Amino acid sequence: MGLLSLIIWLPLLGSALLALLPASVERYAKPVAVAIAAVTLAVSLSLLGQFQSGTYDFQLKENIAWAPAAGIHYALGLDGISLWLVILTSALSLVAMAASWYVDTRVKAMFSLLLLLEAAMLGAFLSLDLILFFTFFELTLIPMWLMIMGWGNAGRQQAANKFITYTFVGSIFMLVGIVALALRYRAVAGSLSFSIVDIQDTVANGQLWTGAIVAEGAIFWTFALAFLIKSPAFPFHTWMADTYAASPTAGPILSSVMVKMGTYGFLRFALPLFPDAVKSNAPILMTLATIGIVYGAVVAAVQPDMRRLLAFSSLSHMGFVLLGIFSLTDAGLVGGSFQQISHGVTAGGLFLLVGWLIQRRQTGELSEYGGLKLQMPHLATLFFLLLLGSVGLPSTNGFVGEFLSLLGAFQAGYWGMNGLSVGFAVVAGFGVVLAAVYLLILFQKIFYGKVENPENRRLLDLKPWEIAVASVLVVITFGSGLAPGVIIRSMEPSLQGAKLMATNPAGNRPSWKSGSPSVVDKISEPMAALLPVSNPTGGNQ
Amino acid sequence: MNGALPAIEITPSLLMVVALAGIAALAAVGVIAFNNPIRSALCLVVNFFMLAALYFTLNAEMIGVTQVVVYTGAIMVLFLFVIMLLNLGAPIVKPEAKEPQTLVGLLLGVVLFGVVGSQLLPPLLSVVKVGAADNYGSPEALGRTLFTQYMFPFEAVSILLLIGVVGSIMLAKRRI
Amino acid sequence: MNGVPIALYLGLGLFMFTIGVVGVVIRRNPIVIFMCIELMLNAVNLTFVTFARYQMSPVPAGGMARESSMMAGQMMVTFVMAVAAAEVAVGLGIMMAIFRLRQNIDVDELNILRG
Amino acid sequence: MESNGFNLIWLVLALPLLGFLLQALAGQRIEKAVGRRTLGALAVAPIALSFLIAVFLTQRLAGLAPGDRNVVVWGGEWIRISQLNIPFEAIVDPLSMTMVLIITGIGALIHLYATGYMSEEREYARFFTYLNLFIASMLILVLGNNLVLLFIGWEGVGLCSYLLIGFWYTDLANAKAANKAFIVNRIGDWSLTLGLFLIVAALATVFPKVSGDRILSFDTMLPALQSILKDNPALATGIALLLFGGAAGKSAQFPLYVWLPDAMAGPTPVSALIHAATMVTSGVVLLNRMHVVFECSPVASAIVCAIGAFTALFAALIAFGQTDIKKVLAYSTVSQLGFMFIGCGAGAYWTGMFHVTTHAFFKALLFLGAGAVIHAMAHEQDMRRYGKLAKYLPITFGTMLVGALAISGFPLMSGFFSKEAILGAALAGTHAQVDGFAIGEWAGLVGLVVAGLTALYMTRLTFLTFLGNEERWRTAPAEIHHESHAVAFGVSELLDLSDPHGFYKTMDSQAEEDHAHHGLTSDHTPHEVGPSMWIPLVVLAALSVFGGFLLQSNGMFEHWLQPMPLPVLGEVRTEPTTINLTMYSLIAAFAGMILGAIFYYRGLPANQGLDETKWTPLRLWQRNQFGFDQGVTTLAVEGGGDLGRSLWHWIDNGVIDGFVRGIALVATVSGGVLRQIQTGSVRLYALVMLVGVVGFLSYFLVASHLAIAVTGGR
Amino acid sequence: MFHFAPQTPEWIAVLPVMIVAIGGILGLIVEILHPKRDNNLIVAVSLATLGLAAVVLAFQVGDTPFDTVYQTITRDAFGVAIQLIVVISTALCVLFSESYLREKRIAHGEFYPLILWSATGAMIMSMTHNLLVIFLGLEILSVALYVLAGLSRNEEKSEESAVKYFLLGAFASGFLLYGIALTYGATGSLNVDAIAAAWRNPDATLHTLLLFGLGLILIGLGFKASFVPFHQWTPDVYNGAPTNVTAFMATVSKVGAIAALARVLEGADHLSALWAPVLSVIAVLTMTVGNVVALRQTDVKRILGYSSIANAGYLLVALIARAGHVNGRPADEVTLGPVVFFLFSYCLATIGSFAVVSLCAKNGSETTTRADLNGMAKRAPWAAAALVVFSASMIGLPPTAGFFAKLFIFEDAERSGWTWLAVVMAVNSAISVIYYLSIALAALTDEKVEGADLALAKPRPVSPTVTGAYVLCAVGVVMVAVFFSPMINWIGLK
Repeated sequence: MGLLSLIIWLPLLGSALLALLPASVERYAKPVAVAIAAVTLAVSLSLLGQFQSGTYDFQLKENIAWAPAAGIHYALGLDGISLWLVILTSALSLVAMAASWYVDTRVKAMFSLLLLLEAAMLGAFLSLDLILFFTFFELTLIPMWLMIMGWGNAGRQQAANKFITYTFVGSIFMLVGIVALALRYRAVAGSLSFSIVDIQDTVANGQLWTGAIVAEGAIFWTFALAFLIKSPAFPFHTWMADTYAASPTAGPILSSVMVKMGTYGFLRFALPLFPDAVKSNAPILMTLATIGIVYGAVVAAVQPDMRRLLAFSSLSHMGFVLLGIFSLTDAGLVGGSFQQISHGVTAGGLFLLVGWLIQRRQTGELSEYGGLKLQMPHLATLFFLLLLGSVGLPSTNGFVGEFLSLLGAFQAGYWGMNGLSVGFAVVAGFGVVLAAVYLLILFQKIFYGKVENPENRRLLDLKPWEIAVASVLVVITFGSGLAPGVIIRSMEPSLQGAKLMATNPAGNRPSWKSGSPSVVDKISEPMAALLPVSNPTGGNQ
Repeated sequence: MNGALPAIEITPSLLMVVALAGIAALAAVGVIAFNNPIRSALCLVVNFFMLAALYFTLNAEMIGVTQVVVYTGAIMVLFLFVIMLLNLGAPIVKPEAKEPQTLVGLLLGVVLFGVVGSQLLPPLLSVVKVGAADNYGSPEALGRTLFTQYMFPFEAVSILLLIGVVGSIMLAKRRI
Repeated sequence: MNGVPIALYLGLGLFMFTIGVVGVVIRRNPIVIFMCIELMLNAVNLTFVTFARYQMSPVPAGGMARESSMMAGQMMVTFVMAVAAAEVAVGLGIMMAIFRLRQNIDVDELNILRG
Repeated sequence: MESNGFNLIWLVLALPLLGFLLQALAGQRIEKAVGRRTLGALAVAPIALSFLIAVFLTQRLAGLAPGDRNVVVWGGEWIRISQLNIPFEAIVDPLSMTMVLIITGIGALIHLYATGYMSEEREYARFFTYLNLFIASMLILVLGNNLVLLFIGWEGVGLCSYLLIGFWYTDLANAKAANKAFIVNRIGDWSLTLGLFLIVAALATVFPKVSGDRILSFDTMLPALQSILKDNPALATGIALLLFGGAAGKSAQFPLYVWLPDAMAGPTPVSALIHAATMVTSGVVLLNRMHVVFECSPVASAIVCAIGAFTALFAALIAFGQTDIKKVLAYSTVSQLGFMFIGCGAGAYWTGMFHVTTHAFFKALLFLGAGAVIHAMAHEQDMRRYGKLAKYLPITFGTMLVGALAISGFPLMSGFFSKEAILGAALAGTHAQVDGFAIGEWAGLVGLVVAGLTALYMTRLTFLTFLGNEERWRTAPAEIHHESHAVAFGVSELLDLSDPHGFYKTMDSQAEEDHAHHGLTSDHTPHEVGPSMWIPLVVLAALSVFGGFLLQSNGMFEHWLQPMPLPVLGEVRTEPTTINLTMYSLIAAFAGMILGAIFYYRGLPANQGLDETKWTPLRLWQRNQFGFDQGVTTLAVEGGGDLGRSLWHWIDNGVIDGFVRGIALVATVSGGVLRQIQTGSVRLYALVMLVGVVGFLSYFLVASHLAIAVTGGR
Repeated sequence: MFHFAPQTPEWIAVLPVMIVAIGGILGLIVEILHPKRDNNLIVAVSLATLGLAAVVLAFQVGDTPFDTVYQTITRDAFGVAIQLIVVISTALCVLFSESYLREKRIAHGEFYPLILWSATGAMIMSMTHNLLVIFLGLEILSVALYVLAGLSRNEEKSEESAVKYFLLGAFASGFLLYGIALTYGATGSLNVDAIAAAWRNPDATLHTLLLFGLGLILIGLGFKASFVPFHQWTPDVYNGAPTNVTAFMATVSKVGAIAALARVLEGADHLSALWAPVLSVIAVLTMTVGNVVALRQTDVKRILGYSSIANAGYLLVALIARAGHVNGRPADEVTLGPVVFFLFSYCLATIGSFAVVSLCAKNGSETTTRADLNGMAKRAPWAAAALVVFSASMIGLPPTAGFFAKLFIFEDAERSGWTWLAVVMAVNSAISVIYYLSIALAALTDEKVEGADLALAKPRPVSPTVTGAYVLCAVGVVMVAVFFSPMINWIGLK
């Protein structure tokens, strides 16, 4: 079993182990789960040592024929795009466990589900086979639903059903698209295959989509719909706020990883597999992203519940990811991918702190709070520091992602859709302003003012271990903001590969299977991406 | 074959068949027309008898005999027995005549008859030649066939009859 | 019997079949409906025997093909009769059972199960 | 450039950062262990040390040939993608070192002052944490060798400003003022970011094959921009205006000035340091840094000039209507910042910096003086409750008088020289123009008027506070706000609840004192402040008197800053040819002072008293900033809130979920319709089957005819 | 005359059927000998004979196909596969029946012989090209089911479902018979293989006869398979019949009908240009009506009834796609593999679902609305988990058998030029998500506290046989997917 399998199966088997544990040893459930998750994290981190940057090819590949007759493989692989998501997932799973530490009921089940979710998400990030990916993609739903139903707050049933219906219906369309894609592949290659390595090879040499513009667009949209709902992007986001508000503490934390499966899906599948559709639909998706950024921010500012507020903030922040990705520029892709990670850390951290607070006070209504800074100074400080990451203050990770995404969006104007994308950058940039608005309102409503509510006067500050956990996230927030190179260096070649797969003309696209002798060398000249391709001399006038 | 109707030679046998068929058809109509189930059943008996006679005109003696024995002798008796047992002799159900369903049903019946009949009957009016040997309906022929070519169906039908027996016992027995 | 067009038998069969179908659709007494079904079966039987007798269809030459063909229709009738017997046994049993439960067998009132 | 010997610049930056970390992580413990004085000393020391190092470095820089005074010090890698390398680098040049000196020098003084001013406050350590962080951020802002690094400092100072304005966060008004400051600044930052993007895009047109290393670093970027923009004034205008948008946000120019007056909610040392001396001038620094762009665009320069002039006038008029001593100074700051932009817009960038420097001296002085007054008057800030304070606060009075004279343009004091230089450049300049219409000259004329107004409202302030004939707080004491101590009402019952995880307090030890000021009472006797507070006042007063003269002599400051890299324009004259500037500005200054003295020598006029019903509508309007701030804020806060709520309700719950519900409804309704035939009736089922049969057979009837017709009956 | 040459039948071909039939007889004997005892011995006998039949069938996999018993019996890969499915499905139904019947207080020993004999009907339908044998098989299957539907004799809905099923079933048999008669008239034979020859004869009257005959046969079999508009009995009967009978009805009966349909259509392949269009319309109607109406249902058995209608539509797509000879696909490429595979996955998931639903029976009564499933996760966590797996399979999610089944049908349809039908099927699958999901989620939802009968809500021990049934089904659904390729190769249909 390879390292990647280990990463997936460790939590999966751990989950089964916990589920099968007799009720009499329930008290060991938490430590056992944490130990498993910690080992998983350690293994994930060990990937950093194994990882070779400088290539867009998959590494540590595993491939077992699962159903050869149907062209389905148990195929795993790691590249710069997934590397950090894997680490993020395993790290945030531990954070989610920290957030669930105060769960008293059905502890075993809760932590078993947490591990299951972790395994599913890791699997989704590591799959190189569409069916395998879809399996893991869907596998996240039931545990999440169960967590909401079993440990959620008021309105959980409606929220849980909304969550599962929206995300599920979306992904069903993707499944249809996956099958259609495989059938299309069979038509040109002669046998079924769901391996993206196989399929992308025929895309790269132009076999697959030549003369099938409509099919490409249609299949692209089935994927896009699923990913847009997952990410979520405007107008597919309405499940999110309800879900977050009704979830138990761990829900939103893991959910903030889960939403990455949407944007990751675009990077991993949409760009390499549907290049022409991606290019022609990029303005639409960028529009949705931009609307989402501003809309999410505006609506977040008026939310009466802190989890809802952060949910809409996620809508806004994930918009930057989408914007960056579909700018199809190096800066945008790096920015979008970086923003994935940084949103995971900051949003995860904020949800963690909010979760602890809610566990103490049993409510997320902002009107119930106020003046807590005096009462819980450590919480306030940690909250504020993470919030800075979310605001996108330079020197935090949030800035790097948003800045590069916006830069990419701006640059995209030099690539075939003048003006429009500048508009995206301008409007989306305003989202950064609005981020300050709603987040400062959030902070003000919780922490500033006097302690009016007697319930709040009882509260003690965070415990030392809680401070330690949150501090780690704070350190990551600022550390990766000040030294983003560590992350960017390893993800960039893969992103460049994805970009070229999407933007180069057929026949000149890199391929995971047969490589690309010429194109990558040419492009690695640093300024090339800034070049106005369509209009070599004109500025933006 | 779609030209004018071919001239049909009027023979006594034809007249006899027409008469039998006419009675059978009338009896069939009677089955659905009478409100009283007993009358329906009796019409059905008449119809079955006429059919038996028609089988004889087709030289299918064994079938004709079986028809009388099985249908008229067993099945219809069973029907009448049940009708009596359940005391359904009187027309307990409301008459259906005025319901739209009746109208639609009749209409569809006409259409069905029209669709199939219009295609089948006119071209076949001229076919009078019989292709089968005259003794094809003899008990011997049937017996030989049944125990060679149709031995598997013959075995299989035993399961069916077993089901019939066990099933009716189950439905009728007192222990619940 | 020579001289009788096949259409006469087939026409009677079709007519009886149609009457049976119509009866099933328009009658509410399940016993009568069942009798109509028997009417349909008998129409079918008549049709089988008629086809067996007239042998309109071409059959592969040689061997016992023609004989097989003329027996097939009669065999079918035989088995239909057997099946009808079994069906009657079971069908009437079912009707007795529901009558015992409801004292009423108007099929239009059998509508607990709907929607 | 060789960075030899300039690596010390990192120490300048590191010291405040270390101070910050020390205060943040160990401040409270130190305070408990060794007391506030030591903690205060630990806060001041890094800044002072930084200042000393900065002096040393400045000397070394001055020792270089003028053309070499442009040293880049490599720090490390930051953001690097294949097309873009944005490293940590410091630029050491006259501009940055000037600012470093101001920041650390004035900063150290204000830190010192704050040790006294804040001595009675809770959370002493937190205050100095923020303050040290501010110094560090500000240093990053001025030292950063590229716009993105500058942006770290840019937002960093905004953050510190936010934290310090909201320092007394238990009062929600302060928190809201802090929010406003941050958000309005962010609007400016938005513009700055877009300007940056536009620069990157513009650079892409000239760096097709060149290595993308450090293209955003000033030493690489500015020459490149110069070569691009020289021939492309429209692009230059675009970039310039976007950058100016950023500058206007930070430097409180119309219409983004609205945050600055509210920012006075912070402790007074903060107002002095951040909202007068340093942070608010970073817009001017930005313009100086990016002067190439502005020099390529007369139109943008004209707009800068015009906005500067308008802001100067507008704010001066408002300042005249204020009763809160800090608000007067705040609007005065806005107004003076307008002056600086007039200078920059006119193309004489060094004049802007000159005014930045002198303004740092006297405005810091004025704020600190005001702080001393407020400190002495039990946190009362309303000038209508002051009067005759000179008697009680002689040092404060003396130093503030110096400051007032300096800002009013009293001859030979620092403000006189810098203002002179700006107005001279404006009136003489031909750079800022649109279609040959020289906006600079008009701006200069407005500047003269504003100079008069400045003198007027400063005189008003001085008279109302220190002079006059009555001690007005004795007749009109402030309303005392009884802080409602949210004592543990009902809390003890709550404490009985089960607490398996140890979330809650166990004993009733939580009735903590909120921060409460003691109101100003009629028997209050003001006392002069202690040495830690008056020493900075005296130093600054000295600088205010002599600083301008010293820097001006022999054109020292001009020569220090003028050979900024890459001048596009030729030499910019600062002596108008048409009028005798000195005479006019003296007339303006003295007219203002004399008028002020006439109006206010007797004290508070009745129509400006506490009873605001007696105010003239014009004055009320003036005081309310001509309704602008209120209008904008109302629009933004309420309009934004309404927008958000209606979007939420209409789009989220209405349109999107409605759409989904609609689809579900269509499906279930059609399901329901189909269910109608599922009546449970056997006869109906049979009928439906019959329909199917008939349909099926009819199809075969038609199809067979068609098939036979087509195939001829295969 | 009429001395037909004697043949030595290869009885091995009908051995599985005989074993199962004899198993029923043995069960009957046991019941007669010990009428008042519990039925464990009968269950054991039934399972043993079914197991034996399965073993025999397993040994027949991969043999060369042949006809025997005077061409009334055909032994080929398809027939063996279908019989295996029937035997396995019946065994699974038997497995969870006893506990359910006892809970419902209708534990008659005769149930087992009847269900075994009924299964032989389905097996017979799959192993012949002879219309007479098909008809007999159908009647054997049906007559037993009429009885079984009315098994719960004190329940009105059970009796009502029996009456409905019987009347409509016999009605449909009439059409089937008339169709056979007309086909016989046209071909002179009861063998479906004769249809091709008759179609080559240029006599237009015979063509018409043939077409009508074929049409009526399709109607008769379509009734059993629940095609729209011959589907209306399905939800009512499924709802009223005892749950284990419903499970059997939904699976074995449909398997038999589809197998016979496949045989008939195979014989009528040369006419496919005529029947494929109309069947495609029926397929669309069937899928759509089934799925759309299911959305409005609250009773789980009804939902599964409509689901079985929809699945019949999917199967019809597979059958239509097989009419691919006309589209120039090589004949050896066109197998009944997708049909078989779909049937198998459908049977496993359906029986499993009904086994879980059968847990709703309490003390002689049974309500099966979605709300009745609430709390399943607590009472019987494995049942809830299994139901999730079944729902996933019915929806067609990987990695379950259902996904592969649908994938095969899509592929076949696309290759045969029926892409639009595949698209309709995909859309329908997407619609079906909603109600399958609602079932799965209902089982995972906790009971509502208010109004819940706490005594009943207490966990009751679930009989190990029931658990065995649904766990086997669930494992099967997953294992079929995991060992998909070896299985396909073994059965030899792809």
